Amino acid sequence: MLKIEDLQVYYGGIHALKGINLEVPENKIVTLVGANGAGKSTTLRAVCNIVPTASGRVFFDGENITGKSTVDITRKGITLVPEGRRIFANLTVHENLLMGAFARNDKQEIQNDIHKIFERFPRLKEREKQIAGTLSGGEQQMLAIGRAIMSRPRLLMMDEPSLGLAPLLVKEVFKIIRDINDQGMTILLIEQNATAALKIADYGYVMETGHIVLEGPGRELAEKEEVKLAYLGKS
Amino acid sequence: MDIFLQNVANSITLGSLYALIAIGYTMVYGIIRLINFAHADLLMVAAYIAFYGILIFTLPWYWAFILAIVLTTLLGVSIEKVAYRPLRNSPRISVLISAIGVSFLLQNVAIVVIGARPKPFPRPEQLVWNIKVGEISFLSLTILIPIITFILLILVMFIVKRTKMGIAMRAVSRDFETSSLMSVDVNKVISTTFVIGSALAGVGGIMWSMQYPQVDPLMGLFPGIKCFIAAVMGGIGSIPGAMIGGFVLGICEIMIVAFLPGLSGYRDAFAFVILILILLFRPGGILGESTVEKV
Amino acid sequence: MDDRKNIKFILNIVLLLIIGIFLWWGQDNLSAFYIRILNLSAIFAILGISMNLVLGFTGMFSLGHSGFMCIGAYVAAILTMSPASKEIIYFMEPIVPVLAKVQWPILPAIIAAGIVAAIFGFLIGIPALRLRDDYLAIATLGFAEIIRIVVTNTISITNGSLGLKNIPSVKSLWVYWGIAIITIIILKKIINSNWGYAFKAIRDNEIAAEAMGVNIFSHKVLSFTIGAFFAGIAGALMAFLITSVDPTMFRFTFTFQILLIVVLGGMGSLTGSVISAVIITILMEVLRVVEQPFDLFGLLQIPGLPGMRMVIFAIGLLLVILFYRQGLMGTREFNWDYLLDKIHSFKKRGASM
Amino acid sequence: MLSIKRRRYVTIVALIVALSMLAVGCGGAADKGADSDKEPAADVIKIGVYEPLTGTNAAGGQMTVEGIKLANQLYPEVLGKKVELVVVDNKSEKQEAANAVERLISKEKVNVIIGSYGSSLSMAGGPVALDAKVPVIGCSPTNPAVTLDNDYYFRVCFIDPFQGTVMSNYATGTLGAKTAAIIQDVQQDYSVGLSSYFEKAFKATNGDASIVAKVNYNTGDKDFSAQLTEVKSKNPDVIFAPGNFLECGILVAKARELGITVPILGGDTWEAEEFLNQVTQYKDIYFSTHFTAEEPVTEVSTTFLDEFKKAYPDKEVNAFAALGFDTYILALDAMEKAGSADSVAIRDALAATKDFKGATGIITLDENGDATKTAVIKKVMDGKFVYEAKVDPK
Repeated sequence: MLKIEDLQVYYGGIHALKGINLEVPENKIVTLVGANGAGKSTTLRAVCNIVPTASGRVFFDGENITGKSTVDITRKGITLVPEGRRIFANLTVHENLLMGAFARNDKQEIQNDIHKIFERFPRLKEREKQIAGTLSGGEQQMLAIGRAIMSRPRLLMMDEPSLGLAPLLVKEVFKIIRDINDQGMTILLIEQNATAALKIADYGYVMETGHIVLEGPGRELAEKEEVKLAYLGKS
Repeated sequence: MDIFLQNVANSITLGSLYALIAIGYTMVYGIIRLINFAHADLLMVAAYIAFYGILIFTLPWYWAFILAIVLTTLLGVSIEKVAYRPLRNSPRISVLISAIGVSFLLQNVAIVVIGARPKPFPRPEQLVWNIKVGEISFLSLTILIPIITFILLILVMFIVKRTKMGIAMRAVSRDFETSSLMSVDVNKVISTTFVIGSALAGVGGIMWSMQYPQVDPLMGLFPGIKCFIAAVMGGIGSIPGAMIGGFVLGICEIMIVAFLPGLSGYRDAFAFVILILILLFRPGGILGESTVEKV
Repeated sequence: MDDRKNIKFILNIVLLLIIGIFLWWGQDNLSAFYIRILNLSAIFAILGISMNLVLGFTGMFSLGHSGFMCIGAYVAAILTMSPASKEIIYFMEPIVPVLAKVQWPILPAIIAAGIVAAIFGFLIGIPALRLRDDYLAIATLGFAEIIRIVVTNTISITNGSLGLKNIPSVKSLWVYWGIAIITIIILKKIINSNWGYAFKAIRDNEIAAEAMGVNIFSHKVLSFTIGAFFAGIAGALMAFLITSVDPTMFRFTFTFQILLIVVLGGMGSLTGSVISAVIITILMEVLRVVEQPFDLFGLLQIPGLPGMRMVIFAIGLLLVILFYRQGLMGTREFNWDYLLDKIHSFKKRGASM
Repeated sequence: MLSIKRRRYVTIVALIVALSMLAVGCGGAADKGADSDKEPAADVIKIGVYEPLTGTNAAGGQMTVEGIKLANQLYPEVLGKKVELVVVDNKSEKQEAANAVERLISKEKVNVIIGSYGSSLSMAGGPVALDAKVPVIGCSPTNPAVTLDNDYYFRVCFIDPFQGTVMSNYATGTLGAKTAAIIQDVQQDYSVGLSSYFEKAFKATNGDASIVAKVNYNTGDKDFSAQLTEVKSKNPDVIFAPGNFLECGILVAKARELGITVPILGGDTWEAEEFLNQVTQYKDIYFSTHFTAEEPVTEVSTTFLDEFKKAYPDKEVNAFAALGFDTYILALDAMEKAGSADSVAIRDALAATKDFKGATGIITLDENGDATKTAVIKKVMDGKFVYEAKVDPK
């Protein structure tokens, strides 16, 4: 579904991505793990054209979307849950969800979807009229995911959804990701928490300073010695 | 008592004018965090278009006013496209300098094209007449302007609070990048903001020049600064705040002259003192929460 | 490298000598008009670099320069006017007795003007510099206006809106350019000192600067105060150049002219500000042509367009900020190393050919 | 990387080229100036004019220049030579005014200078002219300080003390006022000056308590309702409100709107279309000025009137044009009396001016260089400025 070919990105003088090749098949969870600064976020941001690509191509459903505007790309069905949640803190929970559905015009369906999201996250329902900035970290993460789902994406990209959450919440987040995937959404997940990510992923890539150094099915990758050593914190 | 009521009438007139213009300021500032110095000059442009519409093209006043508002809106949107949009990712100082540059340019082009000499603004008789209640006398505008201000306030509040575009505006004001990830065309949203802001400037310019019927190229300078102060007082970015700030500033200015005539020379200084005190001690303004960004 | 140092030292001396010779020649051979324009450019150069210190080097958008100039001009004027003049000129309300008999020589008055302006800069800076960006801009603009309004209303000190006249006239190129050059040297020294590095660190990234142990607030106040000091000096020089002052001279629109100089010259370049101050002051006069009516081959009479000069400057400002933001010099300075490197590489290339 | 360096290089080269062009340009212009000065000096006499054509004082400056140009068309020659006018804008700014005068003297080599509307602008230009020993004739700067300590500054208008006193006498004498209120623009020397002389004279005749209110505003203000309400509450017999026509137009109209019916008095700046347009439907508005079309004082007045109507058919005759006209013919007269275009000789001739017949009246210059002459009082009536009275100097 998503195919990245030889993607290169520069940040000023820094060569951040040095030729990334990656594929996300339909209905799968693919994860991209690696240390801080390996270029994981940059990859996602380059897919959405938030950072400009120097060379390489990005295909979505076989269509070349390299260099298209962020709005065009997201309208095609790609949504990114950015790192640090980035919910609209000055909007209410309800309005945040509406923003997720900005590209859609089917009012009735939007209402239904909001209803579904409240079913999935009852805590959000309680805080529906509350300003999103007053939510707790976990609630904000739920909201960010809910907001992303509201656009009915075909590919959902998530940037460190477990960052800064209590272990119990981390577990819940991963469970939600599984659930969403089970309902037929394709997911590209970025995580520093490689153990958990690889556990739920169908396929995984390991990044190191702008390169992909390893790839393979999730569980297999999690077993590899070098991955364990480098990222899984085996003592 | 008469004197006091007269002063109340005076305060309402001045305050509602400030409020009307301050709403436009706060709209633009609220979304892109830019003191749109050119806003003040849009007042002047609107006044001149209405002036020429009535006197040279002999349009009925309502057509002239509509024309003025439409053209001012177009100008405001083009200014954003040409002078602010290219600087979207630049330091804020650059955008601010650009805004000053635009303001500078509009004023001087007006001087060259129209001439520096002021012209009397034709007041439509249907809108402006004198009202006398006992010893108090005021213009019909004293009633008209607050009504218009209030209607526009409700309208703008409705747009911002209730419509999809309004929600998008508030989202954009918080976070350009995430908004665009939600398929929001940030440029379009900002343009829409400028449409509303400039149209408000258009209305403000016309109302201002009916109340003080004289147009000149630098006429926007003082209301521009005063109304910005009003917007800050009310909590910049907050639309009802701008309204309240406008009224509070108007009332204070009138009352300081009324009760302390000896200090009337310090009237403008007083406005600035309020501004500075608010910036320092309550940067969120009267209504706003304390939202000055931390480093 | 020692060689290089010596060469640079000699070059600096030579440059100063050339400037000195030019001033010495100019004083006797240039017409009063050119001398006046050159003197005015010196004042604008001081204003430009002192604003640049605040805006370009420390990254604080202050629009209060005209206020400090106003203070400087009034201090210098009141200190140097003769008691007799004061008696005649303060005809609305007599001057306060303390100031009535004062008559200082020019140079101490200029320094006093700077110091008083700096004190005000310090006092204003402490509250104002807690603000940033546009809030700072609007607050400093407010302070400048407050200063001007207070000056207008304290008649027994400033003579209010009637202004002051019969201020001693100073015409010598030496004074204006001498002070301008001293200002340039002092500011260059400051910028290349630890203070200067701290300023630039604050401009580039406050968090990083703080992490490096720079006391952000005190350095901001320092930079602001130094800026005010030199603005005060420029105000004093303005008083001596025009020999009369009144509060309307120092409207905030004046600050925009200085801003123009700083932006065109390049925010963060002292030499840029000096060059653009000179160019803009001269252009201001040269461009009078576009405001004068003129005949086109006797066929068409194009009427004069008063105000056209300012349109040109406004367009210039916009073009620079939109398309060539670094201005004339960016953050670069004119420096010998660059020149010497050029010569060196040129020689090398010549040798290798 | 290389391209950046090259661009830097190009910038510097461009800069040097621009600078040298500028230098050459200026130099060239200077040479030309010098040439045209040496050669045609034989048949051209230059009169410099510095007036505010832009900025806050633009209207006054423009009216004055119209009068000067008219005089120049009528009398294009003196001493058998052609007179060339050099008009420069001083932007209503002091440093520009000083530059303008310096430019006129040392670049344009004018023999005599006219200007400027706005006393503070004249005070900026004055010392420059004094240094260069080129005489300046002021058309309408009424602040006494303009000619003070300056032997080279003259003016054809009367000064603030006279004007303030005239209005005070008119208020007490003709209008029978016992109390007065003053509304002044604290940022304007003109307004403050006139107010203080009015106050002095009025108190002298009517007692210290006769000024019942004195309120201030600032240049650029548009809202005067609070000041006027304050004045209204004190019920004065007259209001004296000298100032810019810009603010005063709105102020006076507002006073009437607020139901203040007592006479409102002002100074000579009010004689401008801009002011009249604002107050056209009101009455009992009086001001002092320099000139009236209805009672021509001299035969020169008649000439001026006729010619002005011919030259500017759609414009109202005004005092500033008349004063501009007078400065020009006075300059010519001085040259003829001096028999030369030498600046110092012109100054001496000017200083000796006595009973000169100008469009605005008979002008005698006193030891300060100030004109002692008749003031005219006009009022607004039926949408026009109408002659009301004449007040002779004492």
